[in-house]
Amino acid sequence: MAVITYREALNQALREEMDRDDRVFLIGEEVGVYDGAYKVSKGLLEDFGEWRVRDTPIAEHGFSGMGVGAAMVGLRPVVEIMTWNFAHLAFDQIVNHAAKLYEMSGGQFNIPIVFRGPGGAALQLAAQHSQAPEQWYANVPGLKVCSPATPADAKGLLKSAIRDNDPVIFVEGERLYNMKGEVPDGDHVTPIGVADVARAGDDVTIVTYSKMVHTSISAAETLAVEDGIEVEVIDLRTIRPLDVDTVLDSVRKTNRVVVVEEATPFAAVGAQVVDDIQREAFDYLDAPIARVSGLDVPMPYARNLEKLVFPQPEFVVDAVRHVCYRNHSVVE
Amino acid sequence: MAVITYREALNQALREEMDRDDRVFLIGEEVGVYDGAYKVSKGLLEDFGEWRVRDTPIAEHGFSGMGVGAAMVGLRPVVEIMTWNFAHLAFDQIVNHAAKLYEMSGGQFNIPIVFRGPGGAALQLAAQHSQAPEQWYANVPGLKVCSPATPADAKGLLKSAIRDNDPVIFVEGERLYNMKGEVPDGDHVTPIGVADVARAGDDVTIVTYSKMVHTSISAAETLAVEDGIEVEVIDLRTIRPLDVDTVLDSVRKTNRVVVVEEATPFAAVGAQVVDDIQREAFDYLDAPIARVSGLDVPMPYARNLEKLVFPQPEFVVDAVRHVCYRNHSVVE
Amino acid sequence: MATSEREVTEVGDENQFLGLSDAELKELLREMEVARRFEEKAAESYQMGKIGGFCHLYIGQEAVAVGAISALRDDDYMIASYRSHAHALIRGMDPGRVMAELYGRADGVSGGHGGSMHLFAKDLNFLGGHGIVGSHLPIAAGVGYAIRYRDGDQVCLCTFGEAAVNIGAFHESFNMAARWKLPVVYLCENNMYGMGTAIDRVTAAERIVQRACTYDGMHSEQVDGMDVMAVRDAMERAVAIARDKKEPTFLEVNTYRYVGHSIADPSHGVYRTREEVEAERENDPIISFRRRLIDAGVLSAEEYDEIDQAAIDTAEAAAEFADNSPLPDASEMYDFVYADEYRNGIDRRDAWR
Amino acid sequence: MATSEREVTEVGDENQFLGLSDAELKELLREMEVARRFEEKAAESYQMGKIGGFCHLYIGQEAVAVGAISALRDDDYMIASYRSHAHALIRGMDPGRVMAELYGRADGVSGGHGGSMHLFAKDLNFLGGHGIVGSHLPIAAGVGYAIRYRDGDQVCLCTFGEAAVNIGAFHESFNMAARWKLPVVYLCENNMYGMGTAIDRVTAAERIVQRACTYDGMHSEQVDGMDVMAVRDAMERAVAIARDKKEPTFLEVNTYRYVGHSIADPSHGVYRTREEVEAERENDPIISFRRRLIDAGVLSAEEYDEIDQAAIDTAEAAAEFADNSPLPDASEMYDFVYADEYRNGIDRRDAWR
Ligand SMILES: Cc1ncc(C[n+]2csc(CCOP(=O)(O)OP(=O)(O)O)c2C)c(N)n1
Ligand SMILES: Cc1ncc(C[n+]2csc(CCOP(=O)(O)OP(=O)(O)O)c2C)c(N)n1
Ligand SMILES: [Mg+2]
Ligand SMILES: [Mg+2]
Repeated sequence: MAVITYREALNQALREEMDRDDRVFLIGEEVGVYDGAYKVSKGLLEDFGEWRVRDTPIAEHGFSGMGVGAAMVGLRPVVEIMTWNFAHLAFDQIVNHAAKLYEMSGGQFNIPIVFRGPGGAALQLAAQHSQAPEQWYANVPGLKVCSPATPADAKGLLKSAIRDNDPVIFVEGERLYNMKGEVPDGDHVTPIGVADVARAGDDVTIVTYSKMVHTSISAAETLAVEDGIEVEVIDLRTIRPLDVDTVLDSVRKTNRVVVVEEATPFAAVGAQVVDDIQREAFDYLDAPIARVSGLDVPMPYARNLEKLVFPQPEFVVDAVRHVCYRNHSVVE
Repeated sequence: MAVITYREALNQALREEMDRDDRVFLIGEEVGVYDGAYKVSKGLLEDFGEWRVRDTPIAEHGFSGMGVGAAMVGLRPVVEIMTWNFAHLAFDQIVNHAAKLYEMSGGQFNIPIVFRGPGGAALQLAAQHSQAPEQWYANVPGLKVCSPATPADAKGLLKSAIRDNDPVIFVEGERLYNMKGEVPDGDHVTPIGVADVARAGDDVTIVTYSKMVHTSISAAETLAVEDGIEVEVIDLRTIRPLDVDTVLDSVRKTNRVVVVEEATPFAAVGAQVVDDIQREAFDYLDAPIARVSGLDVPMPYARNLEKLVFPQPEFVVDAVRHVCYRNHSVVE
Repeated sequence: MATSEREVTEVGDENQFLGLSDAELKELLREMEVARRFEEKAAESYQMGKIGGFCHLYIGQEAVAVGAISALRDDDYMIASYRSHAHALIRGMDPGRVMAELYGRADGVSGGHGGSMHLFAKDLNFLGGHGIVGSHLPIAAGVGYAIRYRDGDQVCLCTFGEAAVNIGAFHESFNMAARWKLPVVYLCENNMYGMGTAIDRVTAAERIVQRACTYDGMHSEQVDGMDVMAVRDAMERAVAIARDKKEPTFLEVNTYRYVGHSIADPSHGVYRTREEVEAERENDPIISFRRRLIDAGVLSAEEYDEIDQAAIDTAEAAAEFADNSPLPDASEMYDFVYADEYRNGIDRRDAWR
Repeated sequence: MATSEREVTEVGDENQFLGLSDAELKELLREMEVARRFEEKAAESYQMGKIGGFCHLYIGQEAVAVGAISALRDDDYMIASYRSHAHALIRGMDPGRVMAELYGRADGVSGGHGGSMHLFAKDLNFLGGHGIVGSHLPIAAGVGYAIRYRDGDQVCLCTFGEAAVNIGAFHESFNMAARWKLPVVYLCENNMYGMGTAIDRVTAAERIVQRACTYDGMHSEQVDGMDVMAVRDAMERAVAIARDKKEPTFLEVNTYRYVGHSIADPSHGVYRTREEVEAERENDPIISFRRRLIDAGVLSAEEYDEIDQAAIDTAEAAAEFADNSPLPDASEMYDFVYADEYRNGIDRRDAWR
């Protein structure tokens, strides 16, 4: 098992899938000559040539739509969205077209496409460049949504996404690209729709994904030491389809839940997780489910404000204590 | 009190606000010469002239952005989105710009703008023309979201939205335009952020909005007659800010809740309502909260399929029986 | 500057039939007739409540689709807007199955899931039937990209209304198609109105074809869309450019719709006068082509009547087929949401219903 | 065809200073100097970790903003992209407050909420600082619309990079601005690259200015952006057209950035060579304008040194001011989300934290 970065893991997934299947190609801004704005596509242009690694003009709607068109006639495009904030411009192609063509054509045209790029906050990029998009896309039937937290899952899920015959929204994390971790050798594939127990514990369940998995694990460690609370951290990995069963198994054991995500809270993925749990495990809950989300504001630029908006381990620690009815530092 | 249609109520609101404040103008496709695709702006071009009632090219991103620009320098645009399905093309202007400029400018530029048009399904318009958008926009801090169910609220809320100093997403209903109802005379204003108890009852609370208010009331009447269950129907009217207190007051009385909306379920507004209720009224709940939503599919065209996707009163009846643990017709 | 903008095409008298055989010419007329009679029948069925939703008729524009599609090879691709019943028929879809789609029936070309705006036929390389103005233009570019990716010599025909020339997707598509030399024919059916808006009221361009000038490598031509021969002629040139040179062409084809934007809309009133519509009807593309064929001795009046009657019969039979087709089965509700497994059950959240 | 496309502007020798007074000319030079020195200081502060996020410098492009903004009236509007520190300074924002914004401090022009990409000053009609490529072009059209709505005679200047000419918003804005005769000057700062992409690699147009040809009523001109006088000259024409005729103009201004796309990016390497950057540096707009002023006897070498030293001092003082400014207070977290009441408490859902 090699230890590589999340970025390298994505690069390997792209390269291996492009090697394996010559219908797979990458299209987006700066993916070629520049090796990707975040260097995820490093070296691919050189090895695969410009038809398979296509630098585009700044035209998110246009090149996303080209991806949809190519997918309709049998190619398997990977569309790099430099950051998900720019995908607002392609919302129509993703939601009105990629997601709906299979249905509208009565099952004739499935759309095997991946839209991928970093989502959420990086560091001090301010309101227009710090948005988490997964809740919008996960609302849309026809799309699948993945958001891996580790290099192993980054590689394994991206390979699955590329092989999947449906459109997949693939949300990476700029703050994760440099993260290192073990990645199994060989053709490592993580199935879509299966959550992972990232940390086992009996007292409280944290349901989370992406960057917040690490925030949650760090909170869990604090809680183990300071409070003797053993937290089970469920990394959803895939948001749609949501692996409710893995979540429920944990909740039935712990009876207490905190949902952690960096998105703004209103009608975010966390709200759906709460809904699923209360519906299917109502009698197992010993306390209301708590949510830790990004604050309900457009992301401010200033460092100190950003830190308050973006969930920190301390906030998660507080929330866990809260659902355990322990003293905690914040007054309700 | 005059009895007028929802369409006429909107027309009155526009006309009265344009009369009252010469900074208010209407811009969008077909709003002028054609009187609006759904005739909401009937007669306004004639009375206010082309600078205040502007027919645009098909360019949702562009004319929405023009609205934002005009709002930055002191006008108060009402942007008609012919149907909310086309606003996917303007998602960037609404989410990245209208919603965020006040924050990004440190409070210098607020954006007094209304984006309005019909949302959700009409009749057999198929997948691209039948989408409910409110859950996406309600996730975005900086936006307010209204969705009136009656002519009175259509008028009252649109007037409030136009007078509001923040961007307001105003979701009407094509299926509601012909609906008639009493509208108070004079300067009738409905405040943003205040829900309405559309029907009083002690046994179960239905939380809903827009078209589904009528579906829910119709279900409530069936339940009163057939089951002796008295349902309280809360019409949210505004989705963001959500009037949680009115919801909680009802829930603390009834202890049973069904949330009804036409949107697809995953991370929709209903999920947020569930989250708020379970957090703030956990100990009052005698049963898991049930949700009735649009089915989790892109809307099919065929009449019979559409009817199964779009919530019908019978589905709501079943759901209420379900939370009352009465026999109901659907097996789990 | 854009490559070679040609002026309005006029097919010279010497070669007014472009070397087509009599049979081929009659086939074009037949296709126009079928398209017309089909739409008339659809209007009737709509009024009877058998068709739901929007229904955009093509009456008046038949020469465009017939002239253009007849220049394609079987393995070429095409993609269209919501106003595309005729395109579907001409491309070869069964009229009964197209009508069944309008009726929302199981035998519809999209299984009743798409409806009037969303006709698809994978076996004919017919990629829809799209409802968002302008958004299928990038999709067409993607098809062109795929053709070049595979080193194919196919062409992709993309038809759309003139109101689409002011939307961003138009610009993004044209730039990429021209820059990467994609074999796409972008055919704008300029019927002068987008719903109730006359195109010049919202367009800063005297001629639509002028939109090509900013894209180096985009060929362009303005064509009389009431003359099926002119359309066919221009289309042949555009197809040759795409197939041989891998370069895109923008065709502005001038036409007119005799009916309202959709069946629910009046054909005239606020945005255009009855007189205008009546004057335009004088140029009926079917009548004029019929006349030309008769004048040239290609067609007899009797033959025409046969063609017409056959078209009427086809439309009637299509409606009857649609009427007899069952509604889609509710059990297939979730079948076309995902092609692959959806772990955990797509219907799980809906199941308690 | 678009109205009056002019060829590259060259200001004739006879009137090389456009009738500006010595004081005015020195002011232009001073502004360029301040812009340059400010950016150099910002780069230093960024390396020291005092500035976060992205930080896009303007070094090399100073003649563009100075030439253009100097032609505006105080009550005109302007709006820019994320690369706009210089624009903010030249328009009159206090350098200390601009630097404080980059530092994310309470005294920043946007209260520390916007950062380097989002500078705003309502009192200067400076409408930002925008981060989404192309999306501020429709906003500028809306400002032009508001001007005409009120029958004003202001102008709106909208600056953006050349990579924005391929996005849909560009097309939609240009069409509407031209069709409705909106008094907007669309000024494209063509520095040849959008991040690491040479513009010609992704653009089907030999010259960017050619993009205007499709919009009747859109004036256009290509301008040497390394010559502040040429920019000023062209801008005066464009402003006059906007103010008097209410018509928009598209200016392609050719320039170059000497540094990387943002501070974190290398100035050369994969997408351009060191030699290219060095050759371009030979045309430094500040050095050449200084030389011209000295040659013409408008400026002495000593005066220049004073201007330069003052610019350095300004930048230093700005950094010191920023350093001493407090962080924004956490209590204002929810202050700039809604201007009006948010019933029920915007912080309610976050409150238990
Ligand atoms: C992006 C978008 N905006 C608005 C609409 C509503 N709409 C449907 S058709 C139409 C007019 C289109 O006119 P044109 O492109 O000329 O085609 P025609 O109907 O004349 O064939 C409009 C505005 C839409 N479908 N998509
Ligand atoms: C819609 C959108 N896509 C991508 C980006 C990422 N991005 C930021 S700047 C930039 C290059 C812009 O180049 P140009 O317009 O030439 O301006 P310059 O940076 O040269 O001043 C890109 C791709 C963005 N901000 N917005
Ligand atoms: Mg038209
Ligand atoms: Mg540039």
